[in-house]
Amino acid sequence: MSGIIAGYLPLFDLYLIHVGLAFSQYIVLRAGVFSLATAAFAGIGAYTAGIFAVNLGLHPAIGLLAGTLTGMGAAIFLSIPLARLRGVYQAIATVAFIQICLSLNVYSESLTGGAMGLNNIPKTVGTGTLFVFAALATYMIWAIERGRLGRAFNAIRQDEAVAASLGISITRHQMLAFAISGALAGLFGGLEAYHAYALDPNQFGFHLLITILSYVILGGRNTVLGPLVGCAILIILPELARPLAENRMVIYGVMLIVVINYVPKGIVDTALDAIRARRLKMREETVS
Amino acid sequence: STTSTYAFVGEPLVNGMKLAADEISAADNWGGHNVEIIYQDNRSDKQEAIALITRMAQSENADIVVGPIATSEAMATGPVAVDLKIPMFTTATSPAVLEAGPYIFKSTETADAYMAPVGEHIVSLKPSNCFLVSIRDNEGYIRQRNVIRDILTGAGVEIVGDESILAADTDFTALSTKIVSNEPDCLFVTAPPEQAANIIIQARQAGLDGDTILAGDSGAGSQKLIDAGGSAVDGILFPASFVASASDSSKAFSEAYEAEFGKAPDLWAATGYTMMNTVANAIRNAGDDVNRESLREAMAATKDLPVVMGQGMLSFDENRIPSMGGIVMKLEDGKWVKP
Amino acid sequence: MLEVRDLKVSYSGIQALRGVSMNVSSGETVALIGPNGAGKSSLLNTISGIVRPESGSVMFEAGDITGARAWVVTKAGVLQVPEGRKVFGEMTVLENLQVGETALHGRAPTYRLQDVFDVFPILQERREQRAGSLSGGQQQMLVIARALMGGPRLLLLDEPSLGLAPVIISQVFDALAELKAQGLTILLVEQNAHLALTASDRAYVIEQGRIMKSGASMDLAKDPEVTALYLGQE
Amino acid sequence: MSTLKLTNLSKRFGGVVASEDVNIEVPAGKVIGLIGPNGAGKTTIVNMITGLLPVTSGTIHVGNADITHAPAHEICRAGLARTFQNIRLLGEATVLENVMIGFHRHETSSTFAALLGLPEAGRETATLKERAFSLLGEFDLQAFADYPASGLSYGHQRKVEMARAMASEPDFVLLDEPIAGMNDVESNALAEIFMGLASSGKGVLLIEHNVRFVAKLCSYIYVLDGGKLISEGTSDHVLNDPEVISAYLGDAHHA
Amino acid sequence: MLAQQLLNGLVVSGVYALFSLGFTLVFGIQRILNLAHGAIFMTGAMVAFYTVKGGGPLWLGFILAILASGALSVLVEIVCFRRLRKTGDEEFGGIISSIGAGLVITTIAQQVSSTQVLRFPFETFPVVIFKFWGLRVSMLQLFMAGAAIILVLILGYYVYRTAFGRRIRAVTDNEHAAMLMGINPNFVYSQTYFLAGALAGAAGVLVGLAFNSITFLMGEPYLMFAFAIIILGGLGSIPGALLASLVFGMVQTLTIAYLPSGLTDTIIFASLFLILLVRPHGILGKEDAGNLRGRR
Ligand SMILES: Nc1ncnc2c1ncn2[C@@H]1O[C@H](COP(=O)(O)OP(=O)(O)OP(=O)(O)O)[C@@H](O)[C@H]1O
Ligand SMILES: Nc1ncnc2c1ncn2[C@@H]1O[C@H](COP(=O)(O)OP(=O)(O)OP(=O)(O)O)[C@@H](O)[C@H]1O
Ligand SMILES: [Mg+2]
Ligand SMILES: [Mg+2]
Repeated sequence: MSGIIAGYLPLFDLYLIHVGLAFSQYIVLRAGVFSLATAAFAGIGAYTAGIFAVNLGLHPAIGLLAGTLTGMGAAIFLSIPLARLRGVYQAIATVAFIQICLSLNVYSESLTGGAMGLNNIPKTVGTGTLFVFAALATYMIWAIERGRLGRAFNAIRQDEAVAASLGISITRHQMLAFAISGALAGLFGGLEAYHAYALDPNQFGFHLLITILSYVILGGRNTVLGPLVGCAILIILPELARPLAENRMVIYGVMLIVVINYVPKGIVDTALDAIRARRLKMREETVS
Repeated sequence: STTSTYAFVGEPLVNGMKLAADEISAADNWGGHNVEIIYQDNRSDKQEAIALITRMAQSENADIVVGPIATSEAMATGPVAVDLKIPMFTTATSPAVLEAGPYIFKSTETADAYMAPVGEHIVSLKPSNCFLVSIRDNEGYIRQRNVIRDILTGAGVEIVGDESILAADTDFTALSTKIVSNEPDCLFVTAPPEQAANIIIQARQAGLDGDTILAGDSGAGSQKLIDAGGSAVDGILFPASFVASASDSSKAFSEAYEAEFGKAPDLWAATGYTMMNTVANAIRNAGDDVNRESLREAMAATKDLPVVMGQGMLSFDENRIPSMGGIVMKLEDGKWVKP
Repeated sequence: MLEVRDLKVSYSGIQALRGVSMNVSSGETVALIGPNGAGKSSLLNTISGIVRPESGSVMFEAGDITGARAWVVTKAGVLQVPEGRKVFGEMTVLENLQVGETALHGRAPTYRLQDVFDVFPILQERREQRAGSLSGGQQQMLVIARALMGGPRLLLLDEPSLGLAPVIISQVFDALAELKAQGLTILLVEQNAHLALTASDRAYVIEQGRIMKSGASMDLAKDPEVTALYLGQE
Repeated sequence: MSTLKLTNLSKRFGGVVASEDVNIEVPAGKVIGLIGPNGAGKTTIVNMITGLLPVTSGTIHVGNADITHAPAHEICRAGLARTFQNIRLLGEATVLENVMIGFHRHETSSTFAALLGLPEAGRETATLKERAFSLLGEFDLQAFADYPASGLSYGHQRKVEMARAMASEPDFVLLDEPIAGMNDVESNALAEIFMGLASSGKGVLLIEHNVRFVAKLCSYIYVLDGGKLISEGTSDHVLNDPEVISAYLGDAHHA
Repeated sequence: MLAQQLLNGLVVSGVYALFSLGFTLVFGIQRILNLAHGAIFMTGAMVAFYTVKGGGPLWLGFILAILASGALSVLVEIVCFRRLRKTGDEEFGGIISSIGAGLVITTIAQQVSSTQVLRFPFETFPVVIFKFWGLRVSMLQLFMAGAAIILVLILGYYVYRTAFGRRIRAVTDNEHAAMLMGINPNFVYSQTYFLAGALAGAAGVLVGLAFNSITFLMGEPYLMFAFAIIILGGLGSIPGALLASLVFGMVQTLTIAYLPSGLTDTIIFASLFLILLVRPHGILGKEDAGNLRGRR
């Protein structure tokens, strides 16, 4: 029994790491930036942390801090040009950014290990550490959501002109969202590095981008619960489908289509909407 | 990995293993043990490979893991396997994977061993220069390129081009023009067979000289290269680890494989077949109590095991590096011959 | 010509129409007045097929158009000018008008390009301008003109005076009067009750999804309740 | 008290001259009217004042502060609020949340507190909720507080937009056709609110096509045509100006 | 060598243009990045391949490929996007939904092709090489360039000069208003997607013929580039996409020719990034009327 749990522990670890990355994606979307750069920031954080440990032999805490800071730095740097762009243009620019990071990574073999990846990273992060960081990230997102920043992000996402006319600085808030996103991605990338023994450049490419985006879309992009739930479903579901091996990708694809079409706001947001509508209806009935 | 990037290896590999397993079971040749084989797909993904190995070791109580395929995957899973004390038998080419610890075994000879004869053969043909093309997002190909490059430069052959491509590339018109404009005496391509064929076809269409020396890697010894390249790839030199017509046992294997899966076996099918046989041999030799430790020892002790690859015998040396013996082959009129 | 019977509409549970019955005869101009949120637009949208009713029926001439898709409804010549100036912003004024012809579905046009330009000369002046960069009022003129291009037999107008300068309003209503004179049937939703009652033959007063009053416009204009609620003190 | 002052304000879109040498003053405590035919350039002027369109030439001052080239959010902080001619509510948010966001400029909790979820931030959210709710009361909208804003009828959406603009407690309010789509009774209720704003010392710039409404409310009226001011003065003066009648009112109205 | 490389670049550009025009069309009409477009392109190549393999002539394969890709594209629209339109969340939803469709189509293709790299039998398209001024052009290259030009001209005429094109653009602009003008948006969408899919299918066959490798993943690199091409060319702008295809084909060919090949991607995407900085709306994209617009 404990064997079975232990066997699925890597899956739980994966969940904790991906929750962090999902929040990184969530926060920029929430602030109205269609950035997909989380995968790149995670790669930057992971490789920084990895290199700190492997090449410099530094303490993991320092590596994690460095990963967080470089992730954040890269995000702030990227936010400057991105502020000039809108919507899908931002999406494509960030995808280009990911491509650039990827090919530079493969190219600078002496530092990053190139196509071979960065190996022999000491494993210093376990489930406990991951859990603590994932919990902290969840709390921070929840706090943001309830306060001033959450309201400002909401306004910017829905209508920039309105937000600006109400005194909300769009550049400042979007840069802030970016910094948070980059820091979260860098941190969880670093955790990944110290948890996985090895890094591979392609790990932080298009596939990760899609995976993370799917978490947020599936779960919902307006409440903190969304990424938590979306991530859980998308990590558990392929496991359940494993016996169907060959058809796993078909099932995954069909699920994406069905969910986005029938539960477009994501599972959590839709559920919350339904609850709210019911409350309104009940109130209306008691009035009339 | 039966899906995604390394599917081209994974699929025939698993087929080869299944064929071997069926044959062994039919002959009741597991040394009296009841062997259960679980196939899992890591989708050419490192993290997935780690998760799977952990799960196999901890909840499925496996005694040996066959796989993963790529060096990059094996580099990642190696330390995990060593931590869990479970033998891991991978197809990774780089000897670096063995450094993780005594539980790691690899099925392929190192590039230095099997590519060297090809390099030396090229040198013996006395080209004055050579153009190299390799895949840059896979360590194995880079290593093969390095071996050839070092041998050629060592022998004073000028390298007029050293280009890299991605495993997903298909359009080589620009590359071809570049190759042709360098007028090389020799063109070495290390890439999966279809891609290698493609590069050569496109280079020919761009005007590559008919008597340019062509050379490739072990993949060039597969039927796929002939199917894909037709007459364009005629004359290519390659290292052979598996030639269907090499011996009676390899002929028998080829026929059985073709009967089962409807196509001729390639290098990887033969590798899978060989790996399963090696594991079965180790199980037979592990004694009554088959466990991870006894299996590891039995694996390491493998000597002169008859196989369908190379010169027909597989042994591990004290560093667990396998040797089967490779030879240079040449493709002539759609047939593999000794040059 | 148009016969609406016991129409009920709700949006995810919120009732907008609670059983509306009304009719419009051929050649008539009928006005619909009522406060914000009364359901005027909902009624128009249900007739034109944008919104599907919960129950009830909509008959146009002999045909049942209850719940028919909007583009099917236009085939019969029922054309709606929607609330809020929905021009095709990325297209030129001329292209907007040309798109309007789609609604003809092979029927003979009643208004040609030049006729429309005669009513709204500013559109001719701006025929190559991107419709999205027109001023609000110009856009309102464009959507009315666009509907005319579709050869309407019954024209549904949702607040055509919204955001228009007085001089343009009188132009629009002059044009409407002329259309009426030519025999076009019009169902008009209008907040400006004074204007609505002057321009129409009959009117319905709608409140909270129900018809509260109906009658000849002249009579309603004198009705003390209506004057108090909709015509202000003046 | 300060004054919102536009001096020689001009705006060109390529060849179209949307506004040319416009001079307008909105003193505190007054309701000033801005009328003119469709396309005269009224909305363009509001967009320039609030920083949504760059100014081609001329200046905009609030008191002594030059806000001609200030970014939109700083203009709000200088005390200007507006409504939009084509209603722009935050469609995904509830009515209450739409109003709450209006308070943004007066929010005091630090970014740090917001990031860490300190009690300070929570208290602020709670107060804002209360204030937004009571503001909705002034517009008779409390019953709709929890409805999604996009589901409201046109007229109600207009009022929510006004409540949102009021929430920023501006010194000057720019209203772009606030009573479009309302009947006389409803607009009279709003007239009360506008008068109240003026008497509490705010300056109001009112754009409206309902001339009776403008005449009743405004102490001073500017008339724009083709981007230029063609007339200004009290309502009696302006509405009898022959140029205004021919460009804007039409003969019918004059009678 | 430069002249030969420019010629190579031109042919590559033609393929990019065919691929990205359909993509642009869909993007223009719905603001949807149809990430299944690569899979539809691949389907075209596969259908032609299996037709030829089954003994059919190439022209039949070509026609079947165009029809099948068009039909598949329509199917994707109906299954993946039709509902999304109603919720008004195509920008995000469309990306996710089409990723799903792409996964399904490629996995099926993978199973049909047993993960093999397929190729047309030799001489399916006669290998004839013309030489002039020291340049080499194959008949296939000429055919590709010709097909690209003709299809592009037809498309341009269709969208900008016909009533149907106006209807597409009206639906793009405001679906509700378009319905009230008697336009059946579903029909318009289906036609547009058919066109887009058919173009992609044609591109798929050409690429399959030219580069000799048909795999279930063959659409991915093209998708990446098309992604960049339409952005560079400006939102849904057909001339923009053409120009951007040309730029991309050339840049790609020339970087391979003259720079260390490991850096090709970096250079292409970095230059894309720079261009976006200088012209945030792409090379031919229009500036928005106001600098601040409402969006989700
Ligand atoms: N899309 C929608 N979703 C939810 N509720 C809606 C929707 N459209 C209208 N409603 C509701 O239906 C009721 C009637 O709205 P409708 O727009 O028909 O009123 P109206 O008479 O046209 O008002 P106005 O004069 O303000 O335009 C209102 O209570 C409104 O909130
Ligand atoms: N982005 C733009 N590009 C080109 N012309 C524009 C643009 N925005 C506005 N215009 C033009 O500028 C003029 C003034 O427009 P504006 O919207 O300010 O008018 P308005 O006075 O508000 O009219 P209305 O009362 O109808 O709302 C119009 O002729 C309009 O077509
Ligand atoms: Mg209405
Ligand atoms: Mg205006």
